[in-house]
Amino acid sequence: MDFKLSKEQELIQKAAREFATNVILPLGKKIEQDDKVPREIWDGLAELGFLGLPFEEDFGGGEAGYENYVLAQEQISRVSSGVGTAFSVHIMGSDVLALFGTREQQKHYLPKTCKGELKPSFAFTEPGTGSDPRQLATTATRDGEYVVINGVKRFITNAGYEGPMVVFCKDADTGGFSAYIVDKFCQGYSLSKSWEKIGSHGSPIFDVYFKDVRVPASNLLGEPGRGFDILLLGIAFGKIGTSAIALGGILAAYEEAVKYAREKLHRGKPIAKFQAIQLKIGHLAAKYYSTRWMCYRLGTLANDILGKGVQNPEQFQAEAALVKSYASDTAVEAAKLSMDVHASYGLTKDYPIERIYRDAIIAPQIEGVSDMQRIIWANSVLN
Amino acid sequence: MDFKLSKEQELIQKAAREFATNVILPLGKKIEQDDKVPREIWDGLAELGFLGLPFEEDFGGGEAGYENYVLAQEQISRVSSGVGTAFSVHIMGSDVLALFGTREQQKHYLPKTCKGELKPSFAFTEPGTGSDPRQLATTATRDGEYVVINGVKRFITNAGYEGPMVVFCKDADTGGFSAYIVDKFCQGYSLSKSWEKIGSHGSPIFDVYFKDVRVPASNLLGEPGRGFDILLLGIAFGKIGTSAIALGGILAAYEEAVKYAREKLHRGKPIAKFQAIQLKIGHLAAKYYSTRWMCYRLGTLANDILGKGVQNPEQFQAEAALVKSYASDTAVEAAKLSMDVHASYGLTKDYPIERIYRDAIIAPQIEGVSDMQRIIWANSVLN
Amino acid sequence: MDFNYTKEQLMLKDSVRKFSENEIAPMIKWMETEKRTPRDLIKKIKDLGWCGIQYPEKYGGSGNTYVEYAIMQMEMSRVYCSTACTISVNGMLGANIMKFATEEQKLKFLPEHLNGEGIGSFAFTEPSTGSDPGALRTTCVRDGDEWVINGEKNFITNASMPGLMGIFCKDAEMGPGKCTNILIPKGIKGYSTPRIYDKMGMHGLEVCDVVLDNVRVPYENTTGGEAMRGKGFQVLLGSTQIGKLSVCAQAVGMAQAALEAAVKYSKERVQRGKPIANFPTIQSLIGDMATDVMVGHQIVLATAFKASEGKELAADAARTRLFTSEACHRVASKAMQVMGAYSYTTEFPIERIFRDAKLTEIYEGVNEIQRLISSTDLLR
Amino acid sequence: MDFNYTKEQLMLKDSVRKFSENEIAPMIKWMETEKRTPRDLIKKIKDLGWCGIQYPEKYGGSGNTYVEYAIMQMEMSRVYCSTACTISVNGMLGANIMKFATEEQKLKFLPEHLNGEGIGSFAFTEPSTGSDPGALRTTCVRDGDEWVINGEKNFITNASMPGLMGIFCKDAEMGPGKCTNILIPKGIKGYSTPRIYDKMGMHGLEVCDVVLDNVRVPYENTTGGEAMRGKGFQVLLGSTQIGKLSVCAQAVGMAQAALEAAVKYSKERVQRGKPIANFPTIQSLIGDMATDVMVGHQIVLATAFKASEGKELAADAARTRLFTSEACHRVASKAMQVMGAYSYTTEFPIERIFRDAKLTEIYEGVNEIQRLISSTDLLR
Repeated sequence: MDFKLSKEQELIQKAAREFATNVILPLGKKIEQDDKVPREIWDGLAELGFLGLPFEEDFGGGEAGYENYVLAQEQISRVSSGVGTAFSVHIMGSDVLALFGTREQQKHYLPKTCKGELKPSFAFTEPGTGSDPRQLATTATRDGEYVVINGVKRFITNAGYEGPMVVFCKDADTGGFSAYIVDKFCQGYSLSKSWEKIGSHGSPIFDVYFKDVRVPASNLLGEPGRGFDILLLGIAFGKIGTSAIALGGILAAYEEAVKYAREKLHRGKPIAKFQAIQLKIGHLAAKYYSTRWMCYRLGTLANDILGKGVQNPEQFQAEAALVKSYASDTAVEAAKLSMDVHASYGLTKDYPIERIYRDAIIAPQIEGVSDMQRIIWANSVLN
Repeated sequence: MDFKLSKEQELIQKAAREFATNVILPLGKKIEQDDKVPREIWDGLAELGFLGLPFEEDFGGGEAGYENYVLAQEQISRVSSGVGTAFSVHIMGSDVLALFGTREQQKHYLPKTCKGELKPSFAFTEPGTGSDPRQLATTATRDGEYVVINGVKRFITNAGYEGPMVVFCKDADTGGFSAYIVDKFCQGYSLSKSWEKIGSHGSPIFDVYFKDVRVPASNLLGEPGRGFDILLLGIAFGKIGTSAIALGGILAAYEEAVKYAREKLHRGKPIAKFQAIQLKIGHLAAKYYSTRWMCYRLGTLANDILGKGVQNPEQFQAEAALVKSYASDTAVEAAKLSMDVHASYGLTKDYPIERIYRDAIIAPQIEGVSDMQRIIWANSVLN
Repeated sequence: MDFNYTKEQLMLKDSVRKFSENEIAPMIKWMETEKRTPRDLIKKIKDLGWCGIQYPEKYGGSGNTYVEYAIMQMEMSRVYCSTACTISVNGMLGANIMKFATEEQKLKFLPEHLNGEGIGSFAFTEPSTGSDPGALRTTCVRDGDEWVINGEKNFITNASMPGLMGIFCKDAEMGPGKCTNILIPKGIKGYSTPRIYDKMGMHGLEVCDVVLDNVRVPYENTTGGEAMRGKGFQVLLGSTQIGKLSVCAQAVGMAQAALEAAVKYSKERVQRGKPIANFPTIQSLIGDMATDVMVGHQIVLATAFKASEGKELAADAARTRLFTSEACHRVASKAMQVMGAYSYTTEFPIERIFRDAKLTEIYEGVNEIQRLISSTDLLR
Repeated sequence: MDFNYTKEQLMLKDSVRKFSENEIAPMIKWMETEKRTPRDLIKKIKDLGWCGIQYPEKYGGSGNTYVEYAIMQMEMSRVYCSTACTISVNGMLGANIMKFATEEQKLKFLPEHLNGEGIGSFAFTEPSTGSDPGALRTTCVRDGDEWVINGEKNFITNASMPGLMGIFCKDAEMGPGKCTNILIPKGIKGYSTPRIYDKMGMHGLEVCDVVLDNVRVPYENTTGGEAMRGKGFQVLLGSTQIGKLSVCAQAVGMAQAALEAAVKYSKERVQRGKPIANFPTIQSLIGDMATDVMVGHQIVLATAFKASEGKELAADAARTRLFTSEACHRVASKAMQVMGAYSYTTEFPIERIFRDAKLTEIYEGVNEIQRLISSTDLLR
């Protein structure tokens, strides 16, 4: 065991922190208002190599290990959970291609996703489905060398950018469950207006409509009928990102509380002198420290899967579920504690905690509600 | 960063777990009844090298690094927090000698403590004092080449064994605050009967009376008047042990819940099939995983202090405070959750959770109540 | 709406407090060590009429309501929860008789049950039942004018003491899954309690395994007579109300005690030259504890009132139970924080309260079940 | 004790519910977008007499108690908390006038304040005051028959709307640390609101900074007249009771709304072929939420009753506030868990409730302060 960051890890963490502070932070208000990630941020992420961080150098990736991705994502999400979410889904979509794609598919997409020219999406959820694939209503129907996709996907991130979308469908002929790669904005692809939501502005979510979308049958991802394996592992990889976003939120809540406590005067002395405030700072710190090692460790576990052939992913999937639920629930608690340090001022748009608080509440609800994650873990140890 | 246990670490963990299961566990009932650690357990700990684990090989120690101590302590406390506490105070007392003793003092005591022939104690608390050394009423009065100690110390662990006791006193002449090494059971040393308490049976605590106890002036530990530095760092090292004991309690609560959930039938199926139980198992797991990395990491931090000269211990002390409060509070929550899985049966002496629950509640109260720990941390970041 | 105690209620509260402090408190050490319920203490309580508070006078009760009952339970538990629990289990059996027995049975059994020497038991649980009456294995078989009962019961409170027991038996003659409740005098031939549990807390409460080996009682001891035969499940549900209400009141009483202990300690314990009651961290803990106690007290009274009005109470009682038992746990834990290391010595009552309190989250249905029940009226 | 609603109370509850659903609900989208309080909506509420519930009839009130007031606040907040809060701030100023003003002032100001066009404000907070009246910088200086007021106030609710404002000023003439409360008509010469806050929630509530630049009002506008001059701190404390009670009622109202939203969603949302209301994890969440709502509702009524009896209430009100605000947060969070990703879209009310609810833990004194106040009567 070694809890010290390596030189490389320190550099990545530092680069991400500086980028977040110098580039993202000044654009914060704009991100909140426009509800999208500004071009210069995407460019910056690409330039720093973050958009391809864990992937093969052959594709222009950094081969840097997922703990580095966690370090970068944490620092970015500290400043903007919206940017973090767009980044996270970008990586998650790429993960799935890197894990399950043929060499051809990877060569076709990954060099461009690593450069940020294409931005992947991951489309499972539908209006009528929760986490159960048997409820899927989107169908893929074989038509010669093509498959024809029809249906609606809900709450899809990055759906408004060019790039590959991994779409989970029911095969009309076999009743099986498969994943296909669809190029966004192809014929028959269209979007709803984005959903209005409480937070994570910058990463709008859409309903996506597929009307007779035709893709080559070779766009099948992985084996036919094995969509469930892709879904489970893809979601588990996605949880690396959502956990790191939550961790960034906890860090932000903690740092903002410390900053405010030092600055804000009450009867002539900083509120940092009051024990009630100190206790909250202590609790916030414990929340941060207890969560961070779980998140970093989850990153290192992913390194044992990507590129090593996908064998026995169950333990990784279970731990991803555990970490995600813990981190996201803790983020909500941390935001609340920090808000309590800020009191009335925290409710105004003058301080970032207002945004941090709105952003945090989302985390337990997405990519699997927290209770479901705990049940996944429990089944892994109880069976 | 690396979250994998090394070969050595795995061996120590395994040895501790086997010793706990094969030797301590069968003695559990006896420990509860007699309220002391049986001889064969002390012998076993010594034989495994655990009583000198982090100390210099020259003294018969293992030079193994504190993370190994945490791994061993966790496994032992999983089965008996009483044994764990006696073990912890043994190490803590040795720590203080290793950190602040002269080479002579170390040579005199450490070889014997590493072998378990002597068992150190650490005596700060008094009936009239909380955590404030200015309230000390125990005095050390110089008399030629001797100092004469008078006073009462409260809640002292391992006070009933032969060995050195580090006693914090007010110097009668200077008003300063110094630590002296007293050989237990010397002339003028006596004990109350042990306190009856809710848990941690096996490590009785005593009030210790010093009536004109004479020790050579050379038994001064560290510099005269610098007792506070010794106290702070000694307590911080002690928190490595208390955190690991709490971690062991969490592990026990978690494992017992899993075991019970699989065994106990309700309407013909194991209660492990019920979601309410699964959720609790998930929460328990998160409590364990979030705590363990903090505890292991705290161990590695201590390695940077012992033997490296005591410089800037503040960061270590603050993190020790943070980890101790988190681990001990979490242990209480975990015991409660596990008890809830057991329901009525858990209240009987038929299952270990009854003991785990009673043991856990102690942790937040000793070696600094949890709130005080959070305030220590907060001051480290707010100032 | 009127939230004030009446004069009579205040008097009752005061009497129970005085009795508990003067008569129960001095026995606690003995009960904690011997793990027995003193028979004469129970007799004294019965003589005061507190086992019959909520029963009509014609059956030997004092004609009051569950509000008075809850006040009594809270005050007694403030001093020693085990004793209050001994009494409340008597009340559960009493509630079944009151609700389901024939008029003749009521007149025959209740006066003695409420005022006599013994103390009642309520025997449902078996090794494999959980809360499922279909899984009962204790059987009753009619043999002429008698019942013959065979089987084993688990975790039965007061079973080692004389008095009446209402026992739930599988009644195969009535069809599969049917059970019947029968009143038996404890200690009768064939009745034995081979094991009294060694447990974490509630040491003043005797909880036993019961073995029934060809126990014979008159057939007319069927609770509610012929009409109720095979309807044991109804009887089972009939006492959950008072059972749950008692647990709630006990939880609040213990929380009150923990709060008082912490307040007292914080005023006496001096650090840095002043009582720790002066420190904001301590005040903050006491403030939280006082909140839980005040809210718990209020909600127990409100639920007791509703019980007295005869309203459907399942969901409300579950909610009250959830809140009060968790509040009690929080308050006891915080009291330990206030009192630091001293709290875990037996010099102070708080370690006992902490151990005893755990039961309130568990008996009469674990809190997980309460959560489900609490949702029923909204989700149906 | 009697925990039943009277017939009149039930009628009031029903009227407020209907009004809120029919008149307030349709305006919510507009208020959330425009971040303004519709003047005519407030007028309608005043016309119904709900600003005067707890005042004697001779001052234009309807002669009821705080219990009725709390019922009104709970029901209104169930639909939209901002509007209830607009009304409750009016009530805080009203409480001050009722408690401290001279009979002449009461007769002059209250009928209009309770029934007229405007809506009241309560102006204490300044950039550096926190809750410390000694730190006030807004000054009042007597100039013959007039007061001259200069300074700046922060976070003042309703300040951008016409009506009366009770303003706390440093009154140097009366000695150091003294402050005086003065009634001024908002919008008078020299009065301006340069900033309306952009905030996380409570968008239907206008919260402003106020600048007072040589504002002149008659000297006789001193609340309570000459006798109360320099006693502003007493006046400040005089309104905390209704202020805190309002927050509690608002918290419970919102919690009730969150519970209802979650229940509705769970019955409609189908997964694996059945409504999620059938899943134990969902039932368990709803069960917890229902507990908090029931307990919160009960404790608000009990505290309101105590307020009506004129009892010393500081500690009890703090406890009620602590419990209800934290309960509201828990319930809103759990509702989001029930509703999953949908809960954070603006299609459902729950994301608004979650944002609005946070205020209840903060205003009228953050919960940390409530913890300390809650301990005072025990530790003194």
